[in-house]
Amino acid sequence: MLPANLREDFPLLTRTVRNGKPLVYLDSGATAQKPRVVLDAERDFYEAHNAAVQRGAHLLAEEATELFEGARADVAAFVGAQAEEIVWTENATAAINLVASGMGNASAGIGGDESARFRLGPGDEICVTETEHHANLVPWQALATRTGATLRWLPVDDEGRMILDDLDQLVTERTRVLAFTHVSNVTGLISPVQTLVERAKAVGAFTVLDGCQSVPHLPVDVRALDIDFMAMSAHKMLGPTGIGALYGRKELLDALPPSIFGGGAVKVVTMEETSWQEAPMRFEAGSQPVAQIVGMGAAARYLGGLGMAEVEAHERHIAAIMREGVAQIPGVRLLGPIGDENARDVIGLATVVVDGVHPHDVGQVLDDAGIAVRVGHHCNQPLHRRFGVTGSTRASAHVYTTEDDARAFIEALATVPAFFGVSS
Amino acid sequence: MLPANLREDFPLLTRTVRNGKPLVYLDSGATAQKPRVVLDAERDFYEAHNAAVQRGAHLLAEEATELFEGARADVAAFVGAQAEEIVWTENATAAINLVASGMGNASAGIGGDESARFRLGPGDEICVTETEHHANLVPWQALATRTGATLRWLPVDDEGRMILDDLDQLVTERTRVLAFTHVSNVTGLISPVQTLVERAKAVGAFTVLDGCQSVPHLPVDVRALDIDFMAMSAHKMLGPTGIGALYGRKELLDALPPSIFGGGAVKVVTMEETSWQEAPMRFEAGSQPVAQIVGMGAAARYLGGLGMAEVEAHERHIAAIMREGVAQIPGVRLLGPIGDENARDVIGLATVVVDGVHPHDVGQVLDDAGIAVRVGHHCNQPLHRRFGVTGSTRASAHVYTTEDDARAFIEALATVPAFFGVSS
Amino acid sequence: MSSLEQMYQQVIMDHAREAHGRGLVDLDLVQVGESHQVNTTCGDEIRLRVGLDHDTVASVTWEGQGCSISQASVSVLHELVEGQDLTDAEATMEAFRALMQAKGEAPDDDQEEILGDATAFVGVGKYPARIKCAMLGWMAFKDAIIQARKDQS
Amino acid sequence: MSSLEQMYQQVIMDHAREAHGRGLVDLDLVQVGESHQVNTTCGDEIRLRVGLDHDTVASVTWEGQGCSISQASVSVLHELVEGQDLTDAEATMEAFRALMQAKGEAPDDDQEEILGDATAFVGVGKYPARIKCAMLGWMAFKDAIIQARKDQS
Ligand SMILES: Cc1ncc(COP(=O)(O)O)c(C=O)c1O
Ligand SMILES: Cc1ncc(COP(=O)(O)O)c(C=O)c1O
Repeated sequence: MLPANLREDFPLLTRTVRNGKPLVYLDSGATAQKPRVVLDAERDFYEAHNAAVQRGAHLLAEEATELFEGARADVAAFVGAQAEEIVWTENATAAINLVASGMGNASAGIGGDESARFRLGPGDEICVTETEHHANLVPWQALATRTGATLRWLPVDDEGRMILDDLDQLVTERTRVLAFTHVSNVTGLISPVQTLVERAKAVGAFTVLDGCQSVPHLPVDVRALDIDFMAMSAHKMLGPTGIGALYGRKELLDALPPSIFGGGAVKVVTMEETSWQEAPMRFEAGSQPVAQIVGMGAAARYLGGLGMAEVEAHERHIAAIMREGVAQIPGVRLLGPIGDENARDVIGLATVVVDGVHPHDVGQVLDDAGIAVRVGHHCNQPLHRRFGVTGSTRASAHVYTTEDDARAFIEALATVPAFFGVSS
Repeated sequence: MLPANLREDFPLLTRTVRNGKPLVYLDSGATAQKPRVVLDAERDFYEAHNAAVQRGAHLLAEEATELFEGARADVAAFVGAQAEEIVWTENATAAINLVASGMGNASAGIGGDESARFRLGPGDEICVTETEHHANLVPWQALATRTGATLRWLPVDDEGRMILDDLDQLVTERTRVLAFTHVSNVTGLISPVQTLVERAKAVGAFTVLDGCQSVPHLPVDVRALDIDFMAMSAHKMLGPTGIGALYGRKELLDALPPSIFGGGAVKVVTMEETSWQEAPMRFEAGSQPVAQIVGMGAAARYLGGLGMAEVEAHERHIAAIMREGVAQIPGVRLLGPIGDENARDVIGLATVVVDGVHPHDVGQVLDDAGIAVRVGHHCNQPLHRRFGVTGSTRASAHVYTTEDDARAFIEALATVPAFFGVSS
Repeated sequence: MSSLEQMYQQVIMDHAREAHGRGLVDLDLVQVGESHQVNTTCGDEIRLRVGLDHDTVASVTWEGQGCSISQASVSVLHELVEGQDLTDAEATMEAFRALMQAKGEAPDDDQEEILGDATAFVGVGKYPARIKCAMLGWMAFKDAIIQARKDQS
Repeated sequence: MSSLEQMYQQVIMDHAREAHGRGLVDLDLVQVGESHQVNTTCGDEIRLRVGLDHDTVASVTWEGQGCSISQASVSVLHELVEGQDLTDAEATMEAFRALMQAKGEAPDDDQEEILGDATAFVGVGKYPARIKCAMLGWMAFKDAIIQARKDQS
C-alpha cells in the first residue's frame, strides 16, 4: 500500500478548476505532478549551490558537481544501472534521438574506427513496432533516410498487442536495431520484452527500449531486461520538466559518436579536429540542466522510497477500476485488451472512444467536471490508424490517483453520449 | 544606474564559503545566479499550472500553454524578434547544433525540396573564427565531416581581435555559413558584427551568431544586427538551467529540417513517413522544459526591467576596474586588449595568466579567499593555444557584481605570485 | 447556462449533426482554390474548395472530419460566405476571428449582424485549445481564396 | 595551518619546482608501456613510460605539464615506485588512491609508511576538483603498467 497521506506531498493537487471544482488530474501519462521534495531539491540547488559543474575549482562548483553526480548515481540505482551508464538528456525523445543520430553520424564517418559497429547502410534493417510513440518511430525513419537502411515493423492485433508470429521473419540477420516501447502510452499494454530481446540477441541487433511509460510505474531493471539502451523522462516520473536520461551499456556508449557537439564533451580540440571524452561526458555537451538533474535524482529517491512494487500494484488497481467502469458504459469503446483475463498486461490507464463523439468534445465535458484527461492521438497516429480512429480520450494514473478520481472519470464519461445526443 | 538594493533579489549571494568567508561570485560567465522572481516563476508553474502544453484540452493545459507561449513572446521581445522566430533548446550548444545538424540532415536528403538551400557538399565552405567557444566550432567540424565541405576560420591577433584583412579571401562565394561569437568568453571582446554580416550577405552565406556572452550583458536586437540565426542560454542571463533558445528568421526556420525527431513536431505520421509542422514547433520534439521556459521568460523580463543599457554600462565599469587592477600586478598577464583605448570593445570580464603559476593553483588561492572564478581553458582550447597557454583564470561579472567584488579579486590575485614563490 | 452549454449551443449541435457544404464539388469557374488544413493536436483535417466568379465567392465546399466545433464552424462558414462578394467575405472572416479572440465576450450589434449563426460560437473563445478547432475551416477558406486568386484555370 | 597551507605543503612546493623523473627515457627492457592522460578540465597532459624488469618497476619517466599538484604528484610517484616490485607498487597506488578519498583525514601509520613524501598530499583530498590533478600521473602509471605487461618487445 502507498502511504494514505501521500497526496499531501503534491501541492498542485489542491487546486480547483472550472467553477471552483476540485481538480481530478488524470493526465499523468502526459506529465506527472511533482512532490514537494522534488521542488525543494531544485530550489535549494539554486539558492545555495548553483554553479557550473565539473569545471570550476571553487567551493560552489564542487558542491554542484557532487549533487550532479549524486543524482546520476540515484537514477542509475533506480533502474539497476551503473552511474556511468546514465547520460542526461533533455527528455526521452532526445535520448532516443541520441542513439539514432549517433548511428547516423557513425555512418557518415564521424567517430572513427571504434564507431564502425554502429554504421548502417543499404541492406541493413531497423525494426520498430506499430504501437510506438512518434518519439520511437520518427528518429528511426530519419536514420533510414540518412543511411539507406530499411525500416520494418512488428504489426499489432485489434487489441494493440504485438503480433509475434512473424518475429523471425521481421527480425533477421539484416536487423541492426530493434526499438520498441516497454509500455504503450495508448493501450497501457506491457510489451513481451524478453521474447523481443532474445530474438534481437540471436541476430546481433541492438535493442532500444522506450521506458517512458514503464519506469514511472513499475520496477525496471536494465540488467534483468538485458537491453542495450533505454530512454526515460523525469517529468513522467514525478520529476522536473526539461530532463530525461538515456541508459546505455558502457562499452556501447564509449563507442557511439555524439550527435550534439560542444564544450564539456571533448578532450582535445584544435581548429581542425576534436577528440571526445568517454561516456557519459561525451554526450553531455554544453551546460547541463543541473537543477533539473538534481530534481530528477530526488524524484527517483522518492519513487524508490515508495517502493516500485507498491506503485505498480496501485497503478494496476486504478487502471482496473477505470477499465471495468468503462466497460459498463454503452457506446464507449476501450482501446487495448478487454476483459479481466486480457487486461493482466495493462497498467496505469484507460483510453476510450465514444461512438459518434469526437475526443475533443469528450474532453470538454470532462474538463467542465474538473477532470483533466488527454484527447487526440497522444503522439501515436499509426496505432490510432490501426484502430480505425483518428483520436481518443485517455485517463492515466499515477501514485496520487485515487479510486474516487477513477470513479469521477467513469461518472462524467457516462454523461457524454447523452449530452451529444448519441445515446443508443 | 542599477538599483542599489539589487543584490537582495539573489538569494545565493548571501552564502558564505570557505571558513565562513562571504562569497565573491566572479564566475557568471560560466553560469549566473538567479533572482527570486525567476525561481518563483518556476515554482509557481509547478505548484499551480503544471501540465503538458499545446495538447491537452483541460484548464491546466490551457494555463500552461499560455505561460509557455507568453515566455516565448517575452524572450522574442527581449532580442527584437517575432515570437515564432524563437525555438526552445536545452542550451545554446543545442541551438547551434540544431542549425548545423539541420543542414547536415538537409544534405542527407531529409526535408525534401524546401530544404535544398541548406544542402552542403564538397567545394562548399563553412567559416568560423579562431576565438570560438567549442560550442561554435565542433558542430561545424562535424558538419564538414558529414558533408565533405571545408572548414575555414578567421584568425585572431595577439590581443584576440579577429583579423579582417583577409576577410574577402576567407569568406567567398563558396562560403555557405559564417558562424561567429558576439562576445568572446575569454577576452570579453565584442566582435565586428556589422562587417562580418555585410560580407556574408554579399556572398550569400548564412550567418550564425553565438549570443551566449552578449545577450546577458548588452542590448541585442537581431533585426538591427541583421543576422540569420542566434544562440542564447538562459542560465547565463539570470534564468534557469536547462533552457536556451535559437533565434532564426522565420522563412529559414520553416525550411530547415529538424534534427531531433518526435512528438509535437510533426503533422502527419505514418509508419512509412512523416511531415513536419512549421517553425518553431517542428524543432520542439518531445515534452518541453516548460517550467524552465517560464523561468527564462521571467529572466528576460527582469533584465529588460533593469534596462540593458544600464546593464551594459555596469558590466563595462566592473570590467574596467578589474582590468586596470590586473595591469598593476607584476607578473600577471591579461588576455585580450590591454590599455584604455584598446579595451573599449571589452565587456564583463578579465582573464589572466600568472607567470609561472598554473591556473588551477591561482584558482585555489582565490577560492581560499572566498572568490569564485573559472580556471582552465573555458571550453576554448584553440584561442588559448593561440595565446601560447593551456589555461587561464577568468573573473566574470553580472548585474550583481560590485566594485568591492572586483577589488577583492585584484587583492587576492596580487598575493598569488608570492605564495608560489615566483615574485619577480 | 453553464459554460459548457454556452459552448455547445443548439445552433452548433445542429450544424455539427447536419453539416452544410460537405462534399467537394467540381467547379467550372475561372478561379478555383483549394486548401488542406490539419489540426496537429488531434489529427483532424479539412480540405476546402473555393470557386470565385469575378468578385463573388461562388462556391465553398469541403470534406474532412473533426470535432463538433470544427464541423459546425465550417458548416456555418459555408452558409455565411457562399454568395458573398470578396469584401464582405473578408469582413465575415475578420468578425469571426475577432469573436474567437473575445474570450467569451458577446459581440456588438454590428458584428452580430455580420456573424449571424456564427455568433453561437462565442463560448468557444473561452477555451484557447478549442479556438484552433473553430478556426480550422476558416484557415482553409482564407488560404483557398489566396490560391484561387493565383489561379487562372 | 590553513587548508590552503595544508594543501601546498613545502614537500609539494619543492617537488613542483623541481620535479623528478621528468623526461622520457629510451628503455632497453623486455616490457615497456606508455600512457597519455589528459585532464579535460584544464588541458593538462602527462605522458608516462614504465619499464618492467621481471617483477620490478625498473624505470618510470614522464613528460607533460600541469599545475603544481599534478607535477608534484607525478614527481613523488617516480620517487616512490621506481625500483619497487609490482606488488609493492600496487600497494603504493592503492594507498595513494585511499589518501585522495580520505577527505583530508590523516592516514594511519602503516599507510604513512607506504606513502612517504606522498603523505603531504593529504590536503588535496578536501578538494574534489583537485583530486583529478593529483591522480593524473597515477592514472597514467596504472595504465602504463597494463600496457607494459601486454608488451614483449
Ligand atoms: C561564447 C559561448 N558560447 C557558447 C557557450 C555554451 O553555452 P551553453 O553551455 O549554455 O550551451 C558558452 C558558455 O559556456 C559561451 O560562453
Ligand atoms: C511511450 C512514450 N514514448 C516517448 C514519449 C516522449 O517522452 P518526452 O516527451 O518526455 O520526450 C512519451 C511521452 O510523451 C511516451 O509516452
